[in-house]
Amino acid sequence: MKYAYYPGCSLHSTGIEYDISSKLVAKRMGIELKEIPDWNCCGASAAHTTNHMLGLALPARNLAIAEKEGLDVLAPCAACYNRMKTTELAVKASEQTKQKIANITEMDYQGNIGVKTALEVFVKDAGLEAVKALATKTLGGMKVAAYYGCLLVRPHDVGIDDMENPMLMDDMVTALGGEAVQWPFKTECCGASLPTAKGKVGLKLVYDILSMAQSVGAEAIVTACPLCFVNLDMRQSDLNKKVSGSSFKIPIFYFTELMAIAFGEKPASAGAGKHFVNTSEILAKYNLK
Amino acid sequence: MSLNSEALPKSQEVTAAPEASNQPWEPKIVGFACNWCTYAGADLAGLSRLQYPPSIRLIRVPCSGRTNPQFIIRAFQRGADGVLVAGCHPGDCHYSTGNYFTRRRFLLMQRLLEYMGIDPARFQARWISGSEGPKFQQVVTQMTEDIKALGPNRKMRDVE
Amino acid sequence: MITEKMRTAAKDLLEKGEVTTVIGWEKGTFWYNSTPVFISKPEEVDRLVFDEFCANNLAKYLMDYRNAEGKTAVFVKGCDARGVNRLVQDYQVNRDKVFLIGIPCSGMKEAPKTAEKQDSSKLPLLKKCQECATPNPVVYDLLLGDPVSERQVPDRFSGVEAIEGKTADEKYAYWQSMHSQCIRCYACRNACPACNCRECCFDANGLNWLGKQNNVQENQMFAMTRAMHVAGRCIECGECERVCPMGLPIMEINRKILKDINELFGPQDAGMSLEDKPALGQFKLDDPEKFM
Amino acid sequence: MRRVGVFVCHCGTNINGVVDCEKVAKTAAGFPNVAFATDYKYMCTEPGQDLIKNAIKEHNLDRVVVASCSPRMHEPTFRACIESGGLNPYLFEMANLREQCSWVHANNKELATVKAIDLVRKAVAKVVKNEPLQKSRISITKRALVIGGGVAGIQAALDIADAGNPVTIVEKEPSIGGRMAQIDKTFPTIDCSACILGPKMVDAAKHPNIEIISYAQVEHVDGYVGNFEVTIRKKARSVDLKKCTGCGTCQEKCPTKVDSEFDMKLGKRKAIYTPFPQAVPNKPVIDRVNCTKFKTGKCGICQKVCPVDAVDYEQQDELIIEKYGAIVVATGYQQFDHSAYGEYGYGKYPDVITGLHLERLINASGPTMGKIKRPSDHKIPETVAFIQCVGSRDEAKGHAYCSRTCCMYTAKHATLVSEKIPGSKSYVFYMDVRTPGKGYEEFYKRTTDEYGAQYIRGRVSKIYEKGDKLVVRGEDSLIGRPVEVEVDMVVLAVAMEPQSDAGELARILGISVDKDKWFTEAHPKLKPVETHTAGIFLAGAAQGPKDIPDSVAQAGAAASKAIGLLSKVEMETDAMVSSVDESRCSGCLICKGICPYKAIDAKMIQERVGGKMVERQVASVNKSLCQGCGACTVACRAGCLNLLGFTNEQILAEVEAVCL
Repeated sequence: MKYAYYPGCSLHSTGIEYDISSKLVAKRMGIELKEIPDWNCCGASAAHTTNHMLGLALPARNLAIAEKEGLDVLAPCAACYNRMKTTELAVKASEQTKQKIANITEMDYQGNIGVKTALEVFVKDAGLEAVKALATKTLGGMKVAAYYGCLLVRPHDVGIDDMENPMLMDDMVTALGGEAVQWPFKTECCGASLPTAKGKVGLKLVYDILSMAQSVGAEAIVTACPLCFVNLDMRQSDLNKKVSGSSFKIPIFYFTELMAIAFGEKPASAGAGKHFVNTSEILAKYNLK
Repeated sequence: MSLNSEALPKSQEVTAAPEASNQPWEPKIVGFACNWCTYAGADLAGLSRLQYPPSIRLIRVPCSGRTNPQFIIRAFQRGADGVLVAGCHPGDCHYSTGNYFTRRRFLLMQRLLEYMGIDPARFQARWISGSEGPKFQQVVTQMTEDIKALGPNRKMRDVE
Repeated sequence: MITEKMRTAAKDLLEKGEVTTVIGWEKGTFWYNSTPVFISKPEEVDRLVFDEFCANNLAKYLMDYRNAEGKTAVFVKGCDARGVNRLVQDYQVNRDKVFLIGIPCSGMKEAPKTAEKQDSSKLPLLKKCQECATPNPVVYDLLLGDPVSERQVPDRFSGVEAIEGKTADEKYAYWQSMHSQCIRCYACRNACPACNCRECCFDANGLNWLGKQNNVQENQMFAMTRAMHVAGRCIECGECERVCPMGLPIMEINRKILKDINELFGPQDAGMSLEDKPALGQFKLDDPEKFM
Repeated sequence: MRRVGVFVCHCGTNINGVVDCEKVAKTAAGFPNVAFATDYKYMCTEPGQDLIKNAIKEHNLDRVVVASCSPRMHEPTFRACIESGGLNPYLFEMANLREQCSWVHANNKELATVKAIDLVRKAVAKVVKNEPLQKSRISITKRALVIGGGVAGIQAALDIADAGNPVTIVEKEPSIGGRMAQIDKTFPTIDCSACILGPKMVDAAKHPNIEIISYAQVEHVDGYVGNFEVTIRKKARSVDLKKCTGCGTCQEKCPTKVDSEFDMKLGKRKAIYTPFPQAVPNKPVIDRVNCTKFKTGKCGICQKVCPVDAVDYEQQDELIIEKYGAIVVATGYQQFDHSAYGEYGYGKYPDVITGLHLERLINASGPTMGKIKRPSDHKIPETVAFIQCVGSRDEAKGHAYCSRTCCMYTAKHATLVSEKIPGSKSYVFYMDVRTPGKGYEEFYKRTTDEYGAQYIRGRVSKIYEKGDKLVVRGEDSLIGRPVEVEVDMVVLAVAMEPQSDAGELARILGISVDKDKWFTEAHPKLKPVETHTAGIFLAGAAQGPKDIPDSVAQAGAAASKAIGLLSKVEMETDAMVSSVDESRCSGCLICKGICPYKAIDAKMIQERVGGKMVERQVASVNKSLCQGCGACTVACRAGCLNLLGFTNEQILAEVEAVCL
């Protein structure tokens, strides 16, 4: 199996761990990834809020390039996926829109290929059996809270899992021998860019999620979105300073990291060494060194 | 033949007075109107004194679904310049489903007549409700105009 | 050899007394025609043949045996089988009283111009067979021989489209020239499995559906009315056209309506199964709306 | 040769002002079959009508044409006139010279006159083909069937029975009472439901004219208005109603406990049970699915303890076939299943309940003896959130329509909660508060002002469990801010929706359902309790969401329609109906499928063929069901179906006449 790989900005920077681990998992699963040549910004958050057509045109260009190769796109980043999927559906839905976009990008994306996100390819499509089969280590009952955020499940036709109670990552965790704790905040807002722009509001959102995770006894949180990851991982120390009585130390993982590690990769080489919140402790606890 | 038509004086003869000759040619349109909607609509047009060309002769049927395609062919044979079938709007049929059959039947009939070389303007089907006096007026006026433009119908006629 | 199988099957049925009559084909006056035959004695089964001249749709003969004692067996090609379905749907034939012996059919041949014997394989297929989409019986109790592969048939609506392309006056002139030839022998009606009324409205007196005189207008009236009457019920066996002594393109009218039905109300193939209702015997709330 | 009389009316100047009536009459006199023609100022007046009557005698006319106004106006008048003149009223036609000629062609007198003459010729041509018609009469079975024993069914049954007609109530459940029996108190008066329904149930049970068949269903309906033949399946009750005294010992002793449907599974019942203490009939049934005796063959305690040995494990379903003149459909509604709402926990949170659940929790004879305890831990909730429009006004997850009752019962619930739980707090999330009804708005006001229920305008986007609390998060759209409230229990005002088997019943009865599967009334405004099938009427929520007052009112209306029908010994049917020429009918029955009234059916006739008698199928029209639309006549290729009064011959004659 072969996909056109679209890392987007995050996976080449703040989300590098996601990039590394995704590639490892793909390799283990025998999935070939070919990075889209000369890819451009997916337009997430900025583009579609400024101009609707721009929001469609940017992803369309990337899809057009992939279409030349005749490959479906794999976009691990939830935001990239969401934008690209939106574009794919828009093009498939209306000949008119398709034309408009083509006129802007001067490349015609026909909608013959589509986009998938890592969670879809590695878990939904591959199937839990395949995941189990590849695992050489078990998570040994690690209590993990699966956190999906918004972009993977909303809006309805773009989402890849149940809007209110998604289970894909939970099932993956269970399949790898972890304990997926059930909690109500799977799809809460992580604050997106607000922690930077509007500290009070943004941090509160992060705080709510972390403390809910804590209250249900989660030892770690697993996510599938670089932005969620950054907010949950990077803001903990910040919160501990600002909010009296809070002392968060919850390791955050990309689901691909846990998969890679369970498949036998060294945590370090899977990217687990690059987190703000130290991961070695918990990994040690479940001897996943 | 039937109802030994020869015996009947023709309206032309009746109006054979000299002034009749300079009357412009008025097409003859046979209309089949359902009793509950279109016939009522036509009555309403009258009550509201809405004027339209004296071209149409309405034949009252309980439901547009009572109109047999053979009636239409017969009308053309006997010299009608146009035929209108009109009934309640879909969903309003007094007999709940009659006009749905009308719709199917005359969608086919319309296309068949066209296929046989009859100008589509000469056969029309319309939904005209009991409250649509103005629509009745407008339909008849329009149809009369269209048919005037085409001139008298010679196709399928067996009279004269 | 199908003919052999036919005879054994017929003999068997008659001897066992499962049926009282077998309807099939026998050799006609000339080598190039095979005509319907009705056999009730086992010793007569050798009259039965199946060759490339068994064009007659036998379905309709079943109507003559509605009140017969016991079952009637009939040999059915694809078109005959659809004919039987038509008659059963119209309650003209009781399925339990007929025994259908299916014969896959690779098409029947035109009669040659001259009477002397010649290689029949050289003869062209009948028009109705060239256009046939159901060479294999769609219903049978016993099947003789192996199903023939579906033939690649020319677009059955091409003829209709050709006429649709004409201007109104050209169309009218065309049909005038056709219908002026009609002698109103009603052969088309009599051969048609969909024309199964007890008394045709054109024969009923007093009703005056149709003038008795034979002029082009009345012929038109007849043609259009019959077309509307078989609308959505025509099984496309093409018998009407085949039996027309004047060679009128009757199927071009039936197919026109069929084409419109497909376009307007969705695909319909009458006689393929007993389930499908005729297009004019039903409606959908969301049928196309052109009359507003 | 007929002897037709033509009478041209001036209608003052209405017609004569434009149409040359005298000329019309003169010309008409020359038409074949016309024996007499005249014109007169006002044909509809006394002298005008006398003129017609006299002319009939003088010229011994056998047909009459009046050329005046629209037949929709005066056809009945003139039919009566010629009838008193000694002719069959159907030997009459009208030419519409006013509405469809003089009034619309005022500017062209000449052609108006030409048209008038055509119209008269048309009428003459038709009337010549008219035949005398007789109205037929059908007898009426003086008995009504009420399907559904809820408050609507009970009310309808009582009204019909009080009018002196025998009534049968068929109820699916073991007892009548329906939804209202589950409800604790009723808005806007807060009087106890049982106290007003109970007596009605007893009245119904005691009424000499009412027979209650509970634990039964209508299986098949034949026949037509006045003469329905209904097959009722009495499900095997396993208890002999004649012997059983309803002492209840069996229920006490039965070892098997099952979730009680009546208590919304909040409480238990036995395997042999009556749904609730006041049940009517107050005699138990055995739930064979859960009964140990039926599952394992062992047990049989109830039989042992029954003092009158009424318990009968061998009992079979029983089919009753009865004749009825009228049928009232009062099958009510069912609750929308809110598991469609993921944001409310897919129906998985035990303390997120529906209105009916709360009714049972409040009800003194309910599973909690009237103490409001939340299902999960039987803790008494101090804070309760109500969410309205769950499944209503929501096309994405539920129904497009408004369920009409929820605003009021939610207000009632909020009131009752604050009465029953001192110091409790209620939040109501709503889209709009709709209170159209006597005293409804006032009631709602009391709920907010006196009982302090806090109404928050906005949808709830999420409910989640936090410890033993439920967090309800929504938006207050009036201040445009998100709101979160922590509560102990959430009550959803779920939509009312048609019974899941409504479509099936509609098929059995031959009535129709709308896009939401509610039974369709014959006319949304003018025939709200009738159906398209004569003799079948609708009552209560089966026709659409209704509260108790509306259901009772509609039940009364349906009853009065039924009574009106049953009050006649026989009823007259229209003379202008379809008729079959059996000698020509080939029995293809394409007409059957087209008739909207199921008036056409197959019939076998005998005939002589080749010396022996054979049976042949033909179509036959039920004159009492036929409404005379004529759709069948067009479907009939052979033209052997004909619509009396609008026969093929008549219409063809009209076509001929106007085309000249």
